[in-house]
Parts: sequence; C-alpha cells; structure tokens
Amino acid sequence: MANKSILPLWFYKLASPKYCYQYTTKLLPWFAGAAIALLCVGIAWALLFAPQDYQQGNSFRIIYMHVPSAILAQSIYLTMAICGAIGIIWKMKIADMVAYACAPIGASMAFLALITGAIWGKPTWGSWWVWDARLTSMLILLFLYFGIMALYSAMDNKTLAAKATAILSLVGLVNIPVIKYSVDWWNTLHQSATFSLTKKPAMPIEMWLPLLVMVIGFYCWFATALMLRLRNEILIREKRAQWVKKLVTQV
Amino acid sequence: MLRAFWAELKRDLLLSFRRRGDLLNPLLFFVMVVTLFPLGVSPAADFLAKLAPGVLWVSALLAALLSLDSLFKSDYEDGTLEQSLLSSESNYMMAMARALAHWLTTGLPLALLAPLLALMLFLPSEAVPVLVLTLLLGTPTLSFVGAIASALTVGLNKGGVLISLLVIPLYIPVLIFGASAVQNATLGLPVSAHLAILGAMLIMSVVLAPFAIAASLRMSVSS
Amino acid sequence: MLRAFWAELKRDLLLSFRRRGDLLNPLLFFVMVVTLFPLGVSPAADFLAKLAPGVLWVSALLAALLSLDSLFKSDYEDGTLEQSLLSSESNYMMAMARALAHWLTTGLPLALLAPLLALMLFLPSEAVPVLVLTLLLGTPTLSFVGAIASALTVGLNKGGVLISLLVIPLYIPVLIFGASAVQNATLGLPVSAHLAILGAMLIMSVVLAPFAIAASLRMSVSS
Amino acid sequence: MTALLLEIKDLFCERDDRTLFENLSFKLFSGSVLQVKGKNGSGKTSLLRILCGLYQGYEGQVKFFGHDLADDRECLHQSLTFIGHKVSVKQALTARENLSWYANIQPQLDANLIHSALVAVGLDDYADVLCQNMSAGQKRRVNLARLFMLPDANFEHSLWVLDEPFTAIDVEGVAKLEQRILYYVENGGSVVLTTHQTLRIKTVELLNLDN
Amino acid sequence: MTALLLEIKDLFCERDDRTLFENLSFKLFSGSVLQVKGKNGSGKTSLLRILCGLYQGYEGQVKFFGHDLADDRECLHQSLTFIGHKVSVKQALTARENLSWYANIQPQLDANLIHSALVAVGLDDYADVLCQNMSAGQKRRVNLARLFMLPDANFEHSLWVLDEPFTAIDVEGVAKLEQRILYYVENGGSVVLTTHQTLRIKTVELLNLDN
Ligand code: HEM
Ligand SMILES: Nc1ncnc2c1ncn2[C@@H]1O[C@H](COP(=O)(O)OP(=O)(O)OP(=O)(O)O)[C@@H](O)[C@H]1O
Ligand SMILES: Nc1ncnc2c1ncn2[C@@H]1O[C@H](COP(=O)(O)OP(=O)(O)OP(=O)(O)O)[C@@H](O)[C@H]1O
Ligand SMILES: [Mg+2]
Ligand SMILES: [Mg+2]
Repeated sequence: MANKSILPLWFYKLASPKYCYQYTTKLLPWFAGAAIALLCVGIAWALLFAPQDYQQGNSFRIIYMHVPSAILAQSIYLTMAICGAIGIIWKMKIADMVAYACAPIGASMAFLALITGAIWGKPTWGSWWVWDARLTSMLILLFLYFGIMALYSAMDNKTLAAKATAILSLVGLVNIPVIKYSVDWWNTLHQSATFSLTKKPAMPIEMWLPLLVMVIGFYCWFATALMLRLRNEILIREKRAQWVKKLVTQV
Repeated sequence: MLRAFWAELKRDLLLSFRRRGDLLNPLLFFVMVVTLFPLGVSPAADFLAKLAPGVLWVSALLAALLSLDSLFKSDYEDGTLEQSLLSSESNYMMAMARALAHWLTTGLPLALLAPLLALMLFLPSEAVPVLVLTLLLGTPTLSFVGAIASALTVGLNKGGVLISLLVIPLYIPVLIFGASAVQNATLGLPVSAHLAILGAMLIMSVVLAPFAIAASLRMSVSS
Repeated sequence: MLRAFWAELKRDLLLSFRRRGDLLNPLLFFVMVVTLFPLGVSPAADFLAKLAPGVLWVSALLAALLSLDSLFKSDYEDGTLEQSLLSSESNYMMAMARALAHWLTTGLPLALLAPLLALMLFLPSEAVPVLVLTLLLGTPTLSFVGAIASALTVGLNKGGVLISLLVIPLYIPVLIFGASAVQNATLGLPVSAHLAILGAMLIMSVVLAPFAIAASLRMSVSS
Repeated sequence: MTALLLEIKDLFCERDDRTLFENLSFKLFSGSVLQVKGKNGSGKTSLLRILCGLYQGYEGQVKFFGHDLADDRECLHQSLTFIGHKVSVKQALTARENLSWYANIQPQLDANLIHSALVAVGLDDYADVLCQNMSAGQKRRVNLARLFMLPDANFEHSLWVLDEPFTAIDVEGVAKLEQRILYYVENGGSVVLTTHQTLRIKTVELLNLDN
Repeated sequence: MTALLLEIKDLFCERDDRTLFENLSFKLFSGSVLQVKGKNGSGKTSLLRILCGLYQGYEGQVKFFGHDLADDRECLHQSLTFIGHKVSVKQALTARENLSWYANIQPQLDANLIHSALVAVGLDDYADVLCQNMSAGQKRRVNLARLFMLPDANFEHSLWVLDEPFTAIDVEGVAKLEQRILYYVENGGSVVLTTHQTLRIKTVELLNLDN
C-alpha cells in the first residue's frame, strides 16, 4: 500500500484496528472530560443565567437541547456517509466500523431533535406537529437512520453489510441540503439559521453564547460515545487477533 | 456495451410479456388504491377533488414500490443474476437496462392511465396534463432509485417491507414536488419550477443510480 | 391435531424472530405511509383530521397486503410447504397457524401502534379507542382472507401485484366498516353495529378461511 | 409376512401432450426396494410425486394398503417420508430446529432421535448452525437426517420415496446412506427411489420408464 | 505453449469462524483440468466462487493471466464460463431464448452454435419449451449447453469453472459431457471442477481440501 501512497501516513496507520484502539485510549479521557465540563457549564448557564425571551418566556430554553441535537443529527449523518465512502474506496475496515457506530447515535439525536421540537412547538405554534418542510425532512432523516440500521442488522456478513449501508447512506445524502436549506427555499413556520460563519448572530449574545457552549459540548459527547462504540466494535471484530486476546486475558 | 443493454432489456420485456398479467397488474392495483379512498374517506366530489393530486401520486408511488420486491429476486434465486454480473459487458449498462425495463412495465403504463383515474376523482381537467407530465418525469426516478434498494436487499430474503423502509425516505422528495405541482395546477399557479426540479432529479438518478445498483448487486451476490 | 398447530406457529414466530427486522418492518411501513399523506395532500390540521380514519385504515390494509406476498412463497420454493402438506396432521390446523402467525407479526403490532399515528394525523382523541378496537377486529380478517389469495398464487411466481388484485375486493367490506366506525366515533355517533359486523366477519373468516387456504395450498403444490 | 404395500394399476400420465407412461402397473411388497430408472425427462419425478399424492394429473389407480389414494390420503401420509429435488429445509432455522419441526408435523418420526440422526449424517458440529450458512451438501444432509429419525419399531408399514437422494452428497455420505437404506429394508421398510448413480444395494427391483 | 493461466498465492478463507483453507497456493496452466476434492462443506464451492470473483471474503492473491482479481475482473470475465449449484436458467423463457441471452451477455459464446448445442445436450425437441415445464435434469442441460456454444477458436485463454456439473444428469449425459470436456482441454482449454462422482477423464490434477 505504501508505494502508491497519495495520502498521509497517519491515514493508513489509522486504518489498523490495533493502532486505532490504542490511539483512542489516549484521546477518550480528554473528550469525555471536555464533554462533561461543557455540558454542565452549558446547562447551568442556559437554565439559570441566560435571560428570558421577551416573547416566549422560559419555554424558549428548550432551544439549548433542540438546536445542538438538530445540528448533530445532520453532522453525524455526514460523518457516516463520508466514512462509508472511504470504506468503499480504500476498503478501510475502521471506516466501516465508524460508520456503523455512528448510526444509532445519529438516530437518537434526530429523535431528540424531533421530540424537543415537538415539545417546543406546542406552546409556540399551538400544535405538536406541523407538516413543514424542515420538520418533514428531519423526519425523513430519522427514517434514513432507521433504514440504515435495519439493513445492517439484516445482513450476517458484516463486511458486506458495511458496504451496503455505505451505498445507502451515500444515496440518502441528498436529504442533508434539503434539511439545511428547506427554511430558505420554502417560507415556513420554522426559524432560519442562527449559526453562520458570515453573519452576526440574530439573537442577543448572552443567549447565543451558552448555545455555542452546548453545541460544542454535544460534539464532544458525540466523539466520546463514538469512540466507546467503536472500541467495542473493534474488540468484537478482531476477537481472534493476538493483541485482543492478550488484552482480554489481562482484564 | 450496448449489446448487453439491449439483451437485458429484451429479456426483461419478454419475461413480463410471458406473464402477461404482470403488465396489467400495476394498473389494476393503481385503480384499486384509487377506489379505496372514496370508500375509506368520503365520496363527496369537492372533497375528493382536493384529495386527488395527493392520492394519485401516493398510489402511483405505492404501485411502483410494490413491484420493486420482485425486480431482482427471481434472478438472484435462479442464479442468472450472478451470470449477468460475470458478463464482460459493463454492469452499469445491465443495471440501467433493468431499471428501465421496470419503468417501462410499471411507471409508463401508470402515467398513461392516470387521466382516466383523475376523472374518477374529479380532478379539474386543466390539471390533467400536468399530472401526466409529472408522472412521466417522476416515475423513472422512482424506478431507478427503487432499484438501488431492491439490489441492496435481494440477498436477504425478506419481504417487500424492508425495501419500503429503505426507499420511502428517498421517494418523499419526488412525491412532494410531483403532488404539489399538480396541486398548483389546480389553482392556476405556475409549475415550471417543480417540473425543473423533477427533471433534475430524473437526470441525476438515471446517470448515477446504475452505479449504485451494479455495486449493490455485486455485493448481494457475494455471499 | 394441536401438536401440528403449535409446531407450525412456533416455527413461524421463530422465523420472524430470526429476522428481527421483519417484526419491525410492517410498523415502519405503516408509519411511513401515514406520513406520505400529509406530504402529498395537505398538511392542514382540520383537513387531516377528516382524512385520518380513512388514511389510517387504508395504510393498515396496505401494510397487511404487502407482507402477504411472502407468506407462503419461501415455503413453496424450498419445499417445506409440500412437506407440511404431507403431514398426517390436519392441514386445516396448519393453515390456521400460518394465518395466525401472519396476524401476530403484522396486524397486532399495527393495531397497538395506531394511537401514536392517530395523534400525528390529529384524529380526535375520543375516536382513538374505536380505532384500536376496529383494527383489532379487522386485521385478523385481513390476514385470514389474504392468506387464501396468497395460497392461490404461490405457485405462479408473480410479484405481489396479482395478490393485491385478488384480495382488495375482499378487503373492501372490512375497510368500509372499519373506517366508517372510526368516522362515526369522531362525530359521536354509535358504532356498535359496525363493530358487530366486523366481529361477524372475523369469526366467519377464522373458521372458514383455513379450509380454503389448505385446499389452495394443495392445489398450488400439485404442479 | 410381506404385505402388499403399494399397488399401481394402469397408470397413465401425460404432460404438455407428451405421454410419459401408460398402462403402468406394478406392486410393491413391504421389505423391498424399487428403483425407478429412466433418462432425464422420462417421468421419474412425476411418478414419485403421484405416489405421494403430490401430483394429481394422472389416470388409473394408486392403492396404498388397499386405500385408493384419490379417496384417502391420511393412511399414506402416516407412513410416508418423501425426499424430493428441493432442499426442504428452512434457511433461517438451525439444523436441530428444522428436524424438531419435522418431528412435530410427521408423528412417525421420533424427536428423541434428532441428535443421533445428526451424528449419523455427520452434522453433529453443525447442529446449531443456521442452514443458510451451510454448503449445498450439508443442507441436503439435514433433509436426509429424517431417514435416521424413524424408530425401528415403525419400519413396517412405512414407505420412503426418495428422488435422487444422493445429489450433492460426498462419497462417504453416499455409502452411509446406502447402509441405512439396507438396514431399513431388511427390517421391513420399503423404498421407492430414483438415482442416476449406480446403487450398491443388490436386491433391487427395477422399473424402467424408457421404452 | 502452455501459458500460466491462474495463479493462487497464500489463499486464506474462513466462514463463520471456521477456517476452510489457509496457505493455499497452486498454479493452473492452460490445457489442463484441476479437480477440487473434499468432503461436503470442505470449501470447494467457496474456492470456485473466489476464482470467479463472486466471493470476496478471502485473503491472499488470485491472479488470472497476471491480473490480480481484486483490481481487474474484466480480463477474467472475458474468458470465463461458470456453472454453479443454481440452475441459472429463466423458467419463463424457452431453452433457445435462455441461450441466446447468454450469447449476448457473454461475447465469447457464439449465438450461431445454439442449435448444435441443443442437439448436443439432447434437447433439440425441447428448444421451444418453457424451462418451467422441464424436468430437473433437462433444466440443468440447458445450462450446460453453454459449454457447447464456445467456438473452438476461443478455447485457448478460456477457463471453465464447473461446480458439480453432473448433478441431475443421466448416465448417457455424463458421458457426453466428459467427452466434451476432454475435447476442450485437448484443444487448449482449461477447467476447474468439483464432483463427487468418479471422473473418467484421466489426466486430472487433484487439489484436496480435506487435511
Ligand atoms: C418537531 C419539530 C421540529 C424539528 C424537527 C426541528 C428541526 C430543526 C432543525 C433540523 C434545525 C436545524 C439546525 C441547523 O442545522 O442549523 C432546527 C433549528 C432550530 N429550531 Fe427547530 N425543529 C422543530 C421545532 C422547532 C420549534 C417549535 C421551534 C421554536 C419556535 C424551533 C426553533 C428552532 C431554532 C431557533 C433553531 C435554530 C436555528 C438554526 O440554528 O438553524 N424548532 N430545528
Ligand atoms: N453463505 C454462507 N455463510 C456462511 N458460511 C457458509 C455459507 N456457505 C457455506 N458456508 C460454510 O462454508 C463451508 C464451505 O462451504 P462450501 O459451500 O464451500 O462447501 P463445499 O465444499 O462446496 O460443500 P458441498 O460438497 O456440500 O457443496 C461450509 O462448512 C459451510 O458451513
Ligand atoms: N411443471 C411441469 N409442467 C409441464 N411439464 C413438465 C413439468 N415438469 C416436468 N414436465 C415434463 O414432464 C416430463 C417428465 O418430467 P420429470 O420431472 O418427471 O422427469 P424425471 O424423470 O424426473 O427427469 P430428471 O431425471 O431430469 O429428474 C419431462 O419431459 C418434462 O418436460
Ligand atoms: Mg426428476
Ligand atoms: Mg458445493
């Protein structure tokens, strides 16, 4: 492989399950610590110190769960699809495992976004659910996650299952821009983007900052959960490798 | 390259001609789903007219979906699928031919029959050409995208239900644009944007889907 | 006699447990068909509330129908069906077990999930118990009657579309009484007559259908 | 001692306007093996399926223990084990589960013999493997294991109809199967079979369908 | 004269945690027959499917004419005819239609030879019968007819992979098929095959998977 290396060496190194396992052993505590710290700070700030919304009162505080989970649901899908593509192109086992580890986490985030959105919708729009483009496309995202998980569990051969779900997640990628831009393309009930690289935030900075903390905290949590699931998966798939046997007998 | 394409297409059309019923079945299914609605919901003409675009599109979609299950199944089971994949001719063309044959035997007859059903559901007559046009643009997308799901699941001997799960999220955009174009037409609003999007999805899926179909088939066979 | 009944039932449930997805799939299909309607037709709450009984019943019917195709297919193809029929135990019981297993894995979960979907379609909450009750009474009839059609067509290696064709006419009475009972419930009208009819159809089909199923299977195998 | 098990009179069968056989008559006494011979397409499978009551497109009479098959199939089905061209095994069940299902629907088989049957066909290591993960020959062996599940006490009155039972089986397996058939026949059982391979069982009656 | 057709290096394959073979290496030169031997479940079919590029669950190298199968399957598929456990025949098409489809998707076969191939497998009377109305052996013969559709000019560089080709075929048919294989090999063709029956072809290399 090394002779046709167009990609950096670490990329190939990461492809080895053993190396990846050791690497994540080092990274895991950092991400776990960061996730706990950020989420605690974020939640305290959001619930206790951030000001009330002048229209919605305290009910708006659910934004601190809703927006991070909504953003994450999409990012995780993207991660999954990209890993799937890598798995197909470079036949990297680790990429397959990452993609597999992503799916349930992403599904739970999509579910959380839907639930929090629904809870929020009741006081603001007067109903739990409306058939608005963003909401609908989010629901489709959840279905895509379900489909991917169902397909994976339906197949016995996990190498093939990884390939199949990778194809499916790549095809489902078309949904991501639809979710993202649905609020711009159709005029709907739902808010348009709060976070933007180019524009100033539309909400007061003291509301916005804790949201930022929460979002970063959610990302760290995702990284932690992903690594835990990934390490578990590595051990299962490599159960006959020498290093895994040694590791298991040590415990 | 074209040789395999024609051979596969001819074979598929011959097979569905052999079971002549198969050609008629999607149509009859379509007719029956359309008749279920007045029965289940309400037979009032103005109410039905409002429902019509959605119901017609949803049932076209279901008709396409129902027939997906058997698209590669029998080829997989009798082993001709692996023989197709062992061909030195391009698998891309093979996949294209299969999906096209599926459309020719389900989507196309549906689109041609739609005006009659539109009449039965009291769809305003100015919306009928738009209905046919959206079906002509949309149903090939359904066939090509559906064939991917069919190819992915063919080795799993599950019923059609797993396919539905995989495919419906991907069908929803087509449904939304198709149905709302017809809805707009009943209200006299412009529909060209919708048609353009349907056309874009069509081109995308016809060009890209065969890759995914061929890859999925190779994967399904390898077990 | 009961021995074969339990053996067949156990086997079928074990098979669908093996493919765990299969148990979930009809549910997810149901969910998705229900979501197609607001998308295709109109998302307005009051409009949807009027549609809800019909749409819920139609999609329960379609979910049952979609899974019929595979009911005897795989048994026919791998030869276990002829072995079942060669049993000296009664074929009536075997047929009963098969149809019951179909209901337990499709109709029952559907009925239990229905309240959630009713909520999504804004069905008035006083109609929800009636919805569940009609589904509990109606879906076994769908399974038993559907199994006849499935048994008749199993030797013909056609897709699910021929089954739909045979079965939808038989499903229509169930649909009409089921959906209109729910409709009545939303309007506060009495529903006991409808329920009684659904119950009568249920008893009739559970008692008589197994004869027809067993006979059709014997016929399908003999070729 | 040897009872008249099966009696065929004037059997006539045609498929697709081709006459497969006509005026076919024979008797099978318990304790004997009948091998049906013939080229591909000569009607062996059709004849065997008629004997099992699985195919009705014939004219003439088939009697099992004096009961005409057209009127009463109960009696035959209590004694019959049929192995056909199809695998007859559920792919999503394990070998053991398949066999215990068979033991339940065919009461002449004994569920207690499942383990020894699996040992006999050499699948004891595969007892709990799903059949979809087996090779062609192993699946076939699961189906054949039924022949080892019939308790000796039931041999008399019992009929095995075997359509090319040796398909996909390796040399060792064929030998074992022939041994089993021999043992079964010597203890009162009866067999109708077809095969294109040469049988090493000596005391076989032949029925040739090529004429 | 004899070119190196197929080269296998250090092949390793396991299914369901059972190692089927490891460190398997062999070379096949054109003009020879390789018979893969082994008990049921020893991995014959798996090996044959790997050689055809139909199964990817292996480690090691498979080279056809110097092209690694993992990178380039085109080259192999231009020369390959694979006959597996499945019938590979569409039931709703006639024998002739099936073969003309094959001739179109596998350009190494010659559509003009369809009739003579049907004669060779003894199905000239059944050329226009739907395959669903044929017996097990007749269906199998339709599939085997492909071996008679390869023009002599293409024998060299060509590879036949035959997984139990004699299944369901009667004695006369087996003899004819062996004759054909012999003729093919003598004129430069190469064969990898498995069978549980005894081959009457003499010049066979053996590869035993039982160890
Ligand atoms: C079940 C219903 C809902 C769903 C599925 C949903 C979904 C989403 C999604 C996908 C995002 C996009 C995150 C991003 O990529 O930037 C989002 C953001 C947001 N949602 Fe919701 N939402 C729901 C209900 C609500 C309700 C009821 C409100 C309040 C009125 C609300 C307010 C917001 C706000 C303020 C944002 C941040 C805007 C942004 O950063 O893009 N959402 N929601
Ligand atoms: N689809 C599958 N999934 C998992 N394992 C399988 C699968 N097919 C076969 N196996 C296992 O692989 C092993 C080899 O199977 P294979 O089909 O290659 O054997 P074979 O030598 O061809 O046997 P036979 O003579 O019965 O055809 C078997 O032990 C079987 O248990
Ligand atoms: N389903 C069918 N419909 C119509 N004709 C059939 C059918 N099956 C078989 N036939 C015809 O009946 C004849 C006998 O078929 P059968 O299967 O009994 O032959 P067989 O002796 O078992 O052959 P084989 O050795 O190939 O298994 C064949 O010539 C075939 O053409
Ligand atoms: Mg036969
Ligand atoms: Mg094999």
